[in-house]
Amino acid sequence: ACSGGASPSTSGNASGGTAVKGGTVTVLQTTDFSYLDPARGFDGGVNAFYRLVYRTLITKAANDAADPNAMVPDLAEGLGQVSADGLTWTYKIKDGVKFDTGAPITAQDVKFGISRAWDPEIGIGAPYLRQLLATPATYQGPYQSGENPAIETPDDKTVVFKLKAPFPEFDAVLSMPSAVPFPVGTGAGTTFINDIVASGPYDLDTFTPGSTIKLKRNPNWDAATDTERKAYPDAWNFAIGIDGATIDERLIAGQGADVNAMAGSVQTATIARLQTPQLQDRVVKAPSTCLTYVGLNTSKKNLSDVRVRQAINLAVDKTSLLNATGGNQFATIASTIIPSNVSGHADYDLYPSTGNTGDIEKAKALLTEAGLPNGFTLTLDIRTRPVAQAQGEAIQQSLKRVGIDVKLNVIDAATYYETIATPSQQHDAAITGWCPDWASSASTFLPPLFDGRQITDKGNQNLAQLNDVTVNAEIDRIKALTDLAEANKAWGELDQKIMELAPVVPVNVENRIYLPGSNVAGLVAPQGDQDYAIIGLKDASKG
Amino acid sequence: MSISSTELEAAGAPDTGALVAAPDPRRSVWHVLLRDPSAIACLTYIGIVVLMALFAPLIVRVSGWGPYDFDQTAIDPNLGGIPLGPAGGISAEHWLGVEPQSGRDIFARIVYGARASMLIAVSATALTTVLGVVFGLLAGYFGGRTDMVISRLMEFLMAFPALIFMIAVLSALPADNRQYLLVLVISVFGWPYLARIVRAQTMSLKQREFVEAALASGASRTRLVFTEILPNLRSTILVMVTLAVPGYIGTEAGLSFLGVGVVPPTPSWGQMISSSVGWYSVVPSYFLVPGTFLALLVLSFMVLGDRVRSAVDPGGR
Amino acid sequence: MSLLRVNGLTVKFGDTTVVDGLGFELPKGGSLGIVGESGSGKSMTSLAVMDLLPKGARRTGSIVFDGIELRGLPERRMRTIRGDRIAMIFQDPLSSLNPYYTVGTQIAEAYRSHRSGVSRRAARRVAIEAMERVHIKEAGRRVDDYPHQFSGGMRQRVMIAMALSTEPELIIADEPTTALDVTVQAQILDLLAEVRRDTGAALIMITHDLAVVSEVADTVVVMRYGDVVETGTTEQIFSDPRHPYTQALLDAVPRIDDTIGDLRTLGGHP
Amino acid sequence: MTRYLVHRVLGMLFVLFMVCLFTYMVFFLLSPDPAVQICGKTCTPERIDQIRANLGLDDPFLAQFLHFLQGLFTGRDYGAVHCSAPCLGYSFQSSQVVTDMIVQRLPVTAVVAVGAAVLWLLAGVIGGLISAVREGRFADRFITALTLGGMSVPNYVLALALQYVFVVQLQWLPFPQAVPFADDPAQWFLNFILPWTVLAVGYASSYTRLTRANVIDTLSENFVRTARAKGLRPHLVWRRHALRPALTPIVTIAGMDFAGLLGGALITETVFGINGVGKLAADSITKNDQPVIMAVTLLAAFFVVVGNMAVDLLYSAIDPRVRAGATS
Amino acid sequence: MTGELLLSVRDLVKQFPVAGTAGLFTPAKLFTAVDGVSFDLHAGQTLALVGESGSGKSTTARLAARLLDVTSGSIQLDGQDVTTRKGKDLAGVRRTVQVVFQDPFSSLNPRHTVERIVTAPLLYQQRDIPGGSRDFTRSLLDRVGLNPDWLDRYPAQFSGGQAQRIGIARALAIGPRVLVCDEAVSALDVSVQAQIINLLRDLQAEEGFGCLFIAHDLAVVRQIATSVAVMTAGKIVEAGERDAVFGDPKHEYTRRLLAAVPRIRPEWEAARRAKAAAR
Ligand SMILES: Nc1ncnc2c1ncn2[C@@H]1O[C@H](COP(=O)(O)OP(=O)(O)OP(=O)(O)O)[C@@H](O)[C@H]1O
Ligand SMILES: Nc1ncnc2c1ncn2[C@@H]1O[C@H](COP(=O)(O)OP(=O)(O)OP(=O)(O)O)[C@@H](O)[C@H]1O
Ligand SMILES: [Mg+2]
Ligand SMILES: [Mg+2]
Ligand code: NI
Repeated sequence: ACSGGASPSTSGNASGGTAVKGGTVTVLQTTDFSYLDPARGFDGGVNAFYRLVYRTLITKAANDAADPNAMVPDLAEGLGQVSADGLTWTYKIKDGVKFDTGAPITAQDVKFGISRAWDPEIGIGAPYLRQLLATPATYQGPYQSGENPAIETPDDKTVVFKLKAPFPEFDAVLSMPSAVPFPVGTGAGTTFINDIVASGPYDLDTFTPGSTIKLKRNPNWDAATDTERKAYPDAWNFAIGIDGATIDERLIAGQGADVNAMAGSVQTATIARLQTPQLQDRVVKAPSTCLTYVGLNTSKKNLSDVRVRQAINLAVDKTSLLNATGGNQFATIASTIIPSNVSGHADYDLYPSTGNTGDIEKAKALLTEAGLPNGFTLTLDIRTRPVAQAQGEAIQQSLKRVGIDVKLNVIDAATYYETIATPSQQHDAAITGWCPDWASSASTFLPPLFDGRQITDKGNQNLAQLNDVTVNAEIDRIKALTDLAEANKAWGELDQKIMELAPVVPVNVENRIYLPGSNVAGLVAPQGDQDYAIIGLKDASKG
Repeated sequence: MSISSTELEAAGAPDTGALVAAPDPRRSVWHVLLRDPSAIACLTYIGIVVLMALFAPLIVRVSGWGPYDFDQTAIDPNLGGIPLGPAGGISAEHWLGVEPQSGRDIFARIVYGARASMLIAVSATALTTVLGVVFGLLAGYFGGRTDMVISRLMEFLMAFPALIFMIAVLSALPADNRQYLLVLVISVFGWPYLARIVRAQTMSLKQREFVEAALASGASRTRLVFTEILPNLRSTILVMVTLAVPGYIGTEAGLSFLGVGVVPPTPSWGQMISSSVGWYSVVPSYFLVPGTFLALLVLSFMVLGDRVRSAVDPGGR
Repeated sequence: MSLLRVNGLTVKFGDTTVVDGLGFELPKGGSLGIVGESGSGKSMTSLAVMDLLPKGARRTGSIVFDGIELRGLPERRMRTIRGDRIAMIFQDPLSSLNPYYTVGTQIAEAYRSHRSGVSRRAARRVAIEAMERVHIKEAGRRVDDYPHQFSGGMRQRVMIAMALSTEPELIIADEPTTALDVTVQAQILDLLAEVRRDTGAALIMITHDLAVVSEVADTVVVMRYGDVVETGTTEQIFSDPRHPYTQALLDAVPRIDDTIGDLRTLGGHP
Repeated sequence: MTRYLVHRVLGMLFVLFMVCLFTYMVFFLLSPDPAVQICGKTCTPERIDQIRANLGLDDPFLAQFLHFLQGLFTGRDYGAVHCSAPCLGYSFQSSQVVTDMIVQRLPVTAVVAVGAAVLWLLAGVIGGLISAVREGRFADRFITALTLGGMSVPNYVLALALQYVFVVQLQWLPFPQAVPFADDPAQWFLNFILPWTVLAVGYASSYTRLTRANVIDTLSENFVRTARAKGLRPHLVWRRHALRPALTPIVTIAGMDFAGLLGGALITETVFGINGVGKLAADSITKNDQPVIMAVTLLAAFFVVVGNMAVDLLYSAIDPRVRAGATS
Repeated sequence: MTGELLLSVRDLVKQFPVAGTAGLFTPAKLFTAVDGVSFDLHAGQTLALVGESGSGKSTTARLAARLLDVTSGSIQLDGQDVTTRKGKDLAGVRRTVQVVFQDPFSSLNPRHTVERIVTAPLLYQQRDIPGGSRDFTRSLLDRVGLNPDWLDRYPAQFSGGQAQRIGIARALAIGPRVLVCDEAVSALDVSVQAQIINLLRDLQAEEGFGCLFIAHDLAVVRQIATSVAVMTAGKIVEAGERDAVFGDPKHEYTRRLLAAVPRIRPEWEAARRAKAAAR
């Protein structure tokens, strides 16, 4: 149940005022963007940046749209035309869309840009295109293998995609960064590491890795062709490498040009300082689409017993975990797998307890039933990040109450995901999180985490190693549904079925708490992430 | 014809007893230290910390909260989990306040943290000292090829950017026995600094005639090194040790700050500081308490080192 | 008229008295020898005259130099006397010369600090002249050498040249030859005598070598445990010592031309 | 002299080679498969194999090490990317040639190091001199207490404290911002004041103590007594005769410390968000970007070794005794 | 000579490499510190080596005591060639030859008690200590004229002359037959010097060891030596009975050395003697 949190639409309040054209918005951030090349990067942070400089055939609706989860045409004139067998998708490109070079964006450019995803070194970004398109396994990207046979360009304006199997949500796949078009022949090797070819409203001005990225307007972007991007500011300045606490200090102080600054979510410690009315006015609280959960490795001795997993679900003190995460402003306790603002969410709680502090009696009973009245020892993998450690300690404390002795295994943040995604190195349990690639359905939420047939030796996302025939069958069934609403309802039901097997402990859904500068307008984040394309300054002459 | 001793006394011969006042080298350091108020203050503080570390479980029983016990009633879930009450939740129940987000008792964690911090610093110092003294002695005394090899090794180790390397290695290694790894890594990179000094001292001691005298007395080289030269390095080693301990306490804290220190939930002072830096403006006491304990400990060792140095070598430095 | 008169000079380190009510007198152009065994306070006496006592030392008593009472003289005025009117030569010439500067610089420095408006070049000429006066060959070239490039005897010559560059009225030599070989010692003593003949400077020679004193001094002060045990003309001290200590000391000196026999010691179990 | 030089250079090369070998070995053994990292979140075994072959990661250890060494002198190719000599490797995390990454950041680190070195040398030498000539008096005690404090406070604590006081509370200094010198020299300078100070405090403390000890030692040297006996003014005695010899060992250590800093001031750069080599190292460590960590380690070792040698040569230039010994 | 031949040294040469002269491919230049020195030492005899500083006296003494390896030449101890012995084989030499060093403080380990210092040769040579360590030390201290109760003291608690006596006690602990005294009295005051010289003379009379006495002070040498060898620049330029050398120096250098010695005017001396005798 969404016990602690308000419903998503009301909590996703926007920063007040309306944006005008002009000025420079500064974004303060701690870490550098992963890659400027959209074929490589696809994390939440860089996706928001890509939206300023790149366009794709389809894109997610603007954050201030009626349905911000929806998929809308961007370079394409409309959503995809699917063939009856569901294997061929056809798109028409709008007139007047150009690269920053002034060259029009053609079907060949779309094909070329997408084909880059097959290059073994470049195409390390979003995987869906590679998984879905009927491209031969030997294809090595445009630089090595030339044309991609799965994409056809009958004319300059038409792109046709051939799929291996039907995928009703193919439009969403084309909204991924790896679908960005590039002029044919560009971007080999490391070219786009330090440079870009812009198709969006902004173009790279200066770039100092690890330090600054400045964007200026792309004169060849025509607002008339773009319904989703407002592109209010004349320039963007991304200041990188600033300590998180310093960012918060600057935003709170709001000195000089910092009134035009914004940043990612504030630090936990900062929340207590945001209680003044002036600051409260600026705060934007945005529940994310990401679930923090504990994966219980069902292939391990004690955890293979569903009663033990249920007992753990009952015993965990989600309130102390919530506090360890940052308290109820910073997160919302989760009882389901699909977070509330991802389409398909259904409300239920199979393992309730008073105050969400855990039901020790029931848990003990289940453990006794499972033949473990004195508990057992469990190794929990955690990242070196402070939050993860705090969460691990909270789990350790709460499971101690039912006799389960939790050993914390700290793994370096850099190798954490790799380690737990390798079944041979994975321990009993792990704290991790999952965000859907698109929030318009749960198809990127449940299948990657619980499809038993996707368990691999390396890069395994099914941490629970759950391989349940009925779950697998249900996944196949829902994926084939072409009616999105129907599918979403089915995902919600599947969510509950999976939780009956208790392969994971849903912990909480983090909120993002943004504190934009007082002159920044248009910050709306219904799914947690910011949409730079609709942000601007209230007064362009300030700062 | 010689002058009688009475005449000598008449001429004002000093009583031979006056010479007895010359210090007994074994006791003088203690004597000097125990007469120095600042040294006593430092020793007292160090003593308290050591006692805290030794009797942590007993102390915690008295104070009522264990270092790992969560106390949800002491924190405010609405404000990011900051401690309830003024000054970081300092109260009769939680003597030094509580940790934000978990409500763990800071006093208990300080007491247990002293364990980890002291253990690491002291064992690293012990290990470095053994390595440094043995290698320094060998290089300094035998010279030639032995010196060449050891000096190259030291140069090699000192050329490493120790911090970068330590972090890289520690973060890549499994965290299971982090404490031992910390000690090992710190020592491996730390001993050359002591060895260099021991080597130089040995080289100059080697020139002293008593070494030649021992040789002429028929001492073997090993005995010579360990029974004639080593005792003369005592004051150097003593000073180095008192200066090494705060250094390693700092190193441990720094490594913990950078996220490669002791593994949770074990507290160490460095770990406590590192987790509190983000809160310094919101819950200052959370940051100040371990910070003060640490800075005072380091300061105490430094001052003590200083005093020891002037006690063993009243002439200069 | 006396050039230097010391009266009731006492030097204390805390509670220990190292020079105790010492007094002596030295006429212009005269030479005084201070003898006594190690630790008897000879060096402290000379440093007390120069106001160069180490930290922690306190002096009382009176020191009158050419009619000026040196005790209580402000440091600024003392500086004008030090090195200019009274110059000092120390025992160990290597450690007494700064290894980082050429000998020329160091000699010139002494000169320039007392003669205002002297150009570097002029001071250098003075340094070369001073070096020539102490018989350093090729002084013009060696003036740019560093102390370690000289032998022990040469270094002591440099020290003397430094002392002479300002033509002082009084030279205090604190064991100037102890670190040197007998042959070199003889040369240096000759040189000192020569210099005094030329400039008429008075000399205080501090040493524990009685034979050296007998060759150099007109008057001798014998010290023991910070006290003067006997003062007299050289002839009187050596031919007719009054105090038993002086007698014992003279007995203990091994002589190159004396009969062989038991050396007289100062007796007793040391 | 030539023999000495040749010996030194050979020794230096040997140490650098050992550092290379050891670092490479450690990271070779500890490192998780770089190919997996390159391959990203979603990856197939075939792609991993392909990347391994492309980057020469499937060669045995020795071959890889030789390639690395060779790259240092002749450059090498990583797939389609060329890395010209001296090639320090290819970052798998950011797909950049490491040499470029370092070249970009080294000037920043140099600015940090030079500024801090100037500060700490000035403060250390002046403080030490004052402390020494006023030994036991109030000024000495005060300075000694300061230095002990300066050495006891961890620099990250100091950094945060100074930032809180001077930037947040008093607003005397702006929040650090990456401004190129050419754009706004004043702002550029203000940005560096805190990092310089924080870095300098620790060093200045130990330099003060060192200078003090050395000056006290030289003050008791006979030649200082000689200088005083010449009637020199006290400031001349202290400056020329006491300080100069006392500085020789300090120059030696300063050279090494400065060289060490060129390898990056990890904590300070991280806390103040200065985009230098130290921050690069810290970032690479959190990203487990082995080639970059390795390159930074090597670079730092290189600076230390070269600095060491430079100091040795400098030493013979500033100490006439050594000078004569070396040239004869 | 009076007693049996103990030590016989022939054509001793010692060369040291000169620092900083080594070329890249050429070895360092060699400096010959001792250049063809020969002498014999008999029991009961005191052979003095004199000469200016740096003439190679100490080096000769160290070679003779086998503390340094020779470059060439031979050393015979008790008729046995010990020139090239090394390590354990040197035990015989250590048992026969003992050394008293110049600086009394530098030659005593400041961290050891008198007892430990004095019994060190026995300890190192793994010999039994006759009558137990404490009693043995007491008797030894008594022999060199020190208070036997001081055996638990440290060197810093003694004066120079006392410390030098401890050094002598140590050398005597194993009853050596050759005693090498390298400037054993140079660091001492005249009065103390006289005591030590007397002590050495007395001990030699009792025990009959041969003594190689190094000094640069000719006056001291004249008091103690039976024969004298004058060294300059690594060579012995003149050797012979004491009175022969002092009374009728043959070599130019010896004459220069003698002439340079400062003297108290003989007439003053005579006057003093006369007065003293009268008292
Ligand atoms: N800094 C000091 N503190 C305390 N006592 C000192 C200090 N310097 C010298 N003394 C003492 O003062 C006494 C006289 O010393 P001084 O140097 O004058 O003797 P000296 O006659 O010159 O002896 P030497 O022949 O060895 O040079 C000695 O007993 C010495 O121990
Ligand atoms: N280990 C060594 N290495 C190089 N040269 C040495 C060494 N030992 C002695 N020498 C040189 O050999 C020469 C003779 O030295 P030695 O010590 O025997 O002289 P000495 O006659 O004892 O002089 P002094 O009277 O000063 O003690 C000197 O020039 C000295 O510099
Ligand atoms: Mg003296
Ligand atoms: Mg000698
Ligand atoms: Ni809900």
